[in-house]
Amino acid sequence: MSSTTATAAPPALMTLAPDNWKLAILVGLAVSVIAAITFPASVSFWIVGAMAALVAAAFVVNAFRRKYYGGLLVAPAIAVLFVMNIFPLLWSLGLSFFAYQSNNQSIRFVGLNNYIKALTNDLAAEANWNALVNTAMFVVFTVAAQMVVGFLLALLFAKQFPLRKYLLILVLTPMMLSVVASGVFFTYYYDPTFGILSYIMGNITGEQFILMDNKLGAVAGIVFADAWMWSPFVMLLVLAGLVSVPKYLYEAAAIDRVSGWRQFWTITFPYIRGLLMLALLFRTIEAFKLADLVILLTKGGNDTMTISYHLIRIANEQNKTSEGAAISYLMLFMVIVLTNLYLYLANRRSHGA
Amino acid sequence: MSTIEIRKVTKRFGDFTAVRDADLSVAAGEVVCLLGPSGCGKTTTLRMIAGLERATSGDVVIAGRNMNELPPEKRDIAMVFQFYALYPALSVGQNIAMPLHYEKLSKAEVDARVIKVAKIMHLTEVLDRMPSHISEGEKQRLAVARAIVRDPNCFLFDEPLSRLDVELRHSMRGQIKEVLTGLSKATVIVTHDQLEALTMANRIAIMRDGLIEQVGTPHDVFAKPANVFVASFIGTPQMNLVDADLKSFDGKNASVSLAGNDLVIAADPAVSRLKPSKVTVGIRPRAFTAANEKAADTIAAQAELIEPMGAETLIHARTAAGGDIRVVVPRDKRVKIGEALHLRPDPKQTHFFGEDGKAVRA
Amino acid sequence: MTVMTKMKGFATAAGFAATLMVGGASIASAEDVVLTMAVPDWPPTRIMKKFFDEQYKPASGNKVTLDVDFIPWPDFYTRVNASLTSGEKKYNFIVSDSQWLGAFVEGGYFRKINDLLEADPAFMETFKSIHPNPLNAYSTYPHKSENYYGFPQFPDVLVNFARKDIICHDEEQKNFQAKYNKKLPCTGEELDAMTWDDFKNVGEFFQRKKGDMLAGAPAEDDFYGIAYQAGKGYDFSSMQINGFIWQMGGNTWDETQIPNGQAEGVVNSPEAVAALEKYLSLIQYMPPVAKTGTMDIFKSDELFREGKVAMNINWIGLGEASLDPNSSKVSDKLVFGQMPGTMGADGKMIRWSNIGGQPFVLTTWTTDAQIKEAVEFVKWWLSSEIQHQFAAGGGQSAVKSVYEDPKYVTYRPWNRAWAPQLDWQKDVWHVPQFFELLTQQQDQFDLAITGKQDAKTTLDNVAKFQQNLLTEAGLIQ
Amino acid sequence: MSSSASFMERLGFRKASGVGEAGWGRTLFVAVIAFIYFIPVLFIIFTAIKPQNLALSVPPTLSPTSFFGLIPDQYVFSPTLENFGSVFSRSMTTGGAPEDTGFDRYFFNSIFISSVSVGLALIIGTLAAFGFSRYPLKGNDTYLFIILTTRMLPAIVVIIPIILMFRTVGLSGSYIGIILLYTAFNLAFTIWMMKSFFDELSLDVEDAARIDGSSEVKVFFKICLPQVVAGLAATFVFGLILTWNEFLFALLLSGADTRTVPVAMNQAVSSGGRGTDWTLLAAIETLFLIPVFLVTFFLQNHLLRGVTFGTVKR
Repeated sequence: MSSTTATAAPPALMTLAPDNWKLAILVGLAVSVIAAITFPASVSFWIVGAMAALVAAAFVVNAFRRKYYGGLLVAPAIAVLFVMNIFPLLWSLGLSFFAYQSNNQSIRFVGLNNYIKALTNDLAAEANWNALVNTAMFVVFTVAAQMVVGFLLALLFAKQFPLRKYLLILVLTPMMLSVVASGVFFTYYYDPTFGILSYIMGNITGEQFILMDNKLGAVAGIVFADAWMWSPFVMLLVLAGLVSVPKYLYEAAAIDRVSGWRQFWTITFPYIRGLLMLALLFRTIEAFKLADLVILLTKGGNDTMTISYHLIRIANEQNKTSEGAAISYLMLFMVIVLTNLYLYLANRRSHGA
Repeated sequence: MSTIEIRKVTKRFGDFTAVRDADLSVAAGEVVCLLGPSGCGKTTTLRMIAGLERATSGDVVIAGRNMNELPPEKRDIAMVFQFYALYPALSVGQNIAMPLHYEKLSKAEVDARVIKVAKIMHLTEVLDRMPSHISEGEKQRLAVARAIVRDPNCFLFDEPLSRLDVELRHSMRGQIKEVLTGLSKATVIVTHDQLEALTMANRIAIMRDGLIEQVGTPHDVFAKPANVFVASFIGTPQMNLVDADLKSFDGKNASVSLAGNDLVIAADPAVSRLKPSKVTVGIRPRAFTAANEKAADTIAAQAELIEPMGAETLIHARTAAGGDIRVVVPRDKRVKIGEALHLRPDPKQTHFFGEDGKAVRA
Repeated sequence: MTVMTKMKGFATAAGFAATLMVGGASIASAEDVVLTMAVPDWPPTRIMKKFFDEQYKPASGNKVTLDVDFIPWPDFYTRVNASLTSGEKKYNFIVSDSQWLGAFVEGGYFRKINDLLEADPAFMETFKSIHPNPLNAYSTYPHKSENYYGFPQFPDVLVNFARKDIICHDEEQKNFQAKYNKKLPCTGEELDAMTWDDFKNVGEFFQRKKGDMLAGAPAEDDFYGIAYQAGKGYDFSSMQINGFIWQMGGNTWDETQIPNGQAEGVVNSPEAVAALEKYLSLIQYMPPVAKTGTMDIFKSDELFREGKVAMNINWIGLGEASLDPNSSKVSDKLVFGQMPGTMGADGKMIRWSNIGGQPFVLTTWTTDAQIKEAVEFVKWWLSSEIQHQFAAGGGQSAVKSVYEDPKYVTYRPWNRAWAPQLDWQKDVWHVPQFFELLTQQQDQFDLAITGKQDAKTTLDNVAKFQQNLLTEAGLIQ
Repeated sequence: MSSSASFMERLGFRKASGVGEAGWGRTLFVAVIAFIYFIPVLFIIFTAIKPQNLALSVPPTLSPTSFFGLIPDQYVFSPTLENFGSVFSRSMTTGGAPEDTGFDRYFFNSIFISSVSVGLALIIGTLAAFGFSRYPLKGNDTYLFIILTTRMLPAIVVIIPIILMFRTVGLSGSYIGIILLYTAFNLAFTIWMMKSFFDELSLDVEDAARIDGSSEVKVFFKICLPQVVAGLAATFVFGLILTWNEFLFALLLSGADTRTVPVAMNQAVSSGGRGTDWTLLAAIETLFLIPVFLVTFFLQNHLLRGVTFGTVKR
């Protein structure tokens, strides 16, 4: 883009040249399709791979000859992402249009049936819907809890004070724990016989205390554990915003006798809004995937089944691969809509400001 | 009454003493400039007055009240920051209105005052813009507008003009002075620019290394510098400070050996306090007249470098002892490089400084 | 360089890589045989590997290596399932839960071994020396057919773990007698004779608050009489509930009756409902964690080892930890009995229980050379000598000559209850739909256990789901 | 009055010396809250040094010392380091001799795989971010969003194709495979993060360097990269924390030799034919926490500065 000194005109479509990527795509597509039809998967896999490499090489040579440095710089990342992420994603997207169970090697094209089943089948749809409602609940509660706790923690650390560095690392530690270990230990904390929570509550009230025997308690237990683990993430982002506010603005506000509340909204908040949005975005994406804590703490009992755990059951335990793929693409669609909404709001606000 | 007084104020950061035993009082309606090179402690002094820093010891008294224990918001002051400290998320108008929220005025009243101030500071056109979308001069005016929109105990300015270009700076100096004159508040302006200080201040406090070296009217600090530092700091081109041996003083004329010349020159009677010893003689570049030939009261030197400055010409001249003397002569006085000069200092503008660097004056 | 020459280049590179791959797979020559095995990581499999390394001398003279991938238990299924269904073809041997047989046989992953048995009479003889109940459970698909797939790795049954110091205490004995007009069981034989009603009495009798007298001293913590599995995870309630249902005259969906066996009307028969009600009625006497739906086999074991309950029904496979003083506060106070039964109308005890344990199976991509060595290995594994050593080291054996040997009961305190229990073990479905059946049933049982719906609704829901699913799959007509 | 420091002040409890700074009073307040927040972690660490038979004691034992009688004896346990030894060597069969558990290997694997893959993601991702920032393509934002999308899908959905792909290419169980996968896994975040850093840099300096005849390569390495060091550090820490604890891919794609700690850790969750071995699990987790804790601690300053620099004026 920046270098407009293109050294060579692009080759004509039918010229055999190493930088003719258009031709490479055509040849690659044609050969791949033929190979996929005529050869068994184990052979065609290699042919398709070789074709992909051919197209990639043509792109690189083309970019190099014409000094499209942007393309050259982005190419390795795109290659890795394509092979490790996008290709499997497309694969499972493809599978979602077939009737396919991974432990039963027959495969049959069924179009949108899996999606229709996920949305309308009286048994499947109800389970999906239920898991979805629970997931929405967890997204709202865990993300809200993380934002609030993370924010308050960040406020604590916003000012410079002695030993701040050492206290900060203590608060950051929960997010470094592996989910398995912290989840398993939370089952211990919540255990009615051995756990600390019931021990303390029992000593205070004199009654036996069981946290997880009802939906409210189970949800609270999961939300607490999740918020405890991931609030530090939000804190870190918010804190970064807070420390970036120039000190003289607060001094000016002190001189101008601006109230604390107004100070927050007019000075602090504009500085952390972008980071808050980023935290919100990443935590929402993660909250949609909430499964491991649920598996460890309740196994989905007390009506805490989430869509992601539901998916693990369908795709892993029951091997209903294509059904799982369909559900996960429905879920992906929702996440994309939601994150775009965030991004739209974030951009609108920052342009308005 | 809008006054400021600081008594024996000291500020230490760890081992470093930023301000030592500073005393200063500013009367109502008076503008005092804190002037000094960077790192001299002038901004720290200002921030202690504002309450942004706590004095390690000493008292800060504003409007007759001891303010040591009070945070900035309780001191009722207005301040203009070096980087303006404009609230980036608020429009120009909202910025001006910020200090008014404390007073819980009606919206109409707030608007009226904002518009009034905006008119004074020529900001009416840009009231709805964001600070990032206005010019540097407008930003500066906005910072002042925010300070004068209310009626505080005093005004504090921290290097208010340092970010403006020369031309803007010139016109803003006038504007600020005009505005301040109408307000009759005690005002402290921190600056490193002596022209700014000389033009805007009623009095100037010159600081160095945490100490206030001299406080006085612009005339005083120029005409009667208290010590070598002040003498060298005030005035452009810089005063000539020449090491000399005081040989004798007869109560009227001093006989000195200076830059390879033996010189007899009328001096302040107080010079009698000095024993024959090393002294420093200070002569402003404009205090020389060129004599045609060598005399008892002239210094011989050779023109080495000639810098035309428009109305005047600056000559760097080399004395016999190898020292450098700056001389300003009128434009019409033609001097050639290499020309021998006989410079006669004006005794009234010749200052004697003792070995301790202090001016010797009656 | 033209496109064509470049393509050639790519093709060569790809071919080269492919050669490497193929070469990599066929490195094992006739003399060097590697058997790769996926097993859960726990003592019974560790000991198998140890015996192999220390003692196994292949008759063929080949150098045989057993390459064992020890996978932590909680992730075992996920890992094995992904490996099999992705076509990774990594393992020759896999330890499998008996119920997974259908799913993986239908997928073409588990190798049928009838031909191997027929080709090798010695192998057949060894194979037939296994007790028919475990053999059916671990090896047959369809269930109880003549199609064989697996060999017992660690056979397992539910037994009654009890604390002598509590139940044999004079004071408690006296009070129990006074209250129920029945002797509080104390010895192994007395435990064997228990019915679920007796079990319930124990539960009711030993519910003590912290500070109440317990076996002559004030209890340090709340104490409970009984525990058994009542968890939502995996099969951690079905395995117990099935026993209740079978004992009380109900049935689960019977896959040997395909295609005529129904789910509706069978699964939710009045007998089955009564059995589930009985199961549920005992939960109130158990430690409070049962109310949360997370009292799985590990939690009840933990509670027992920490001395919080008097009796616990659990798998033998979890027994070693109870005997180890490092992990058990009750290691020197133990007595074991058979799982309680139900008194029939004729005064005879009715006993059924769901079998546990795991077989290991051969996979279909195992080469002939590997199969030859694999058969030798299995014969060696099931030989009397190794099975004895295995039992002495903490394993269990389903080989008749081994468990009938008088030495057998001396290996572990629960072995007294082992042989008789083998006679009344049954297994649930082996059909490919196993996991769907199980998860739905576990979800429903969990709702009942945590008090959200009654037994009738629960079994009606289960029956309806099974009827639908199995009809759709063509297993019910 | 003002000039004489009070007793409390001399102790350090002075009032803030300016806006934006706080004294020891704040330290005390934050210390209490940080400690409360840290308790669940502290409990895990204490469990790691508990004798095995006290892991589930009621009442729970809370501290290895009574703090001069401050904590009643019933809550105190005597610390032991035995559990750390069992992480690396313990009896794996009933009554058998202690044997090597392979955890030294697992720790090496975790450190090796995480650091290489996060480092690789940093290299590739930074290049790409620079590309996206300086040579924007048509529909740049769309590409960036698609890249982000790769993080939105639950891993279980893409795992089957990846296993098959790895098997076909011969990567299953190899270091290269899992490292490449983690690299991809970290790329989205790295690109997003680093792009916002590059967007912030002043283009004037780069143009000046170009006018002075610096090549594009030199501009990147000599001008741009030094300015985003804080961002690189922050991205590295975030990537490391996520990769360090990744479980599902590690479970399904690592072989016995390339297994990482989070997978092996589950040995202790249902170990040796019983439920959770609490002290062993705690010991593994405590050891496992140390490297990532240290890295975070030493890069902490960059962490804050890095995040700020990159995203604030997006």
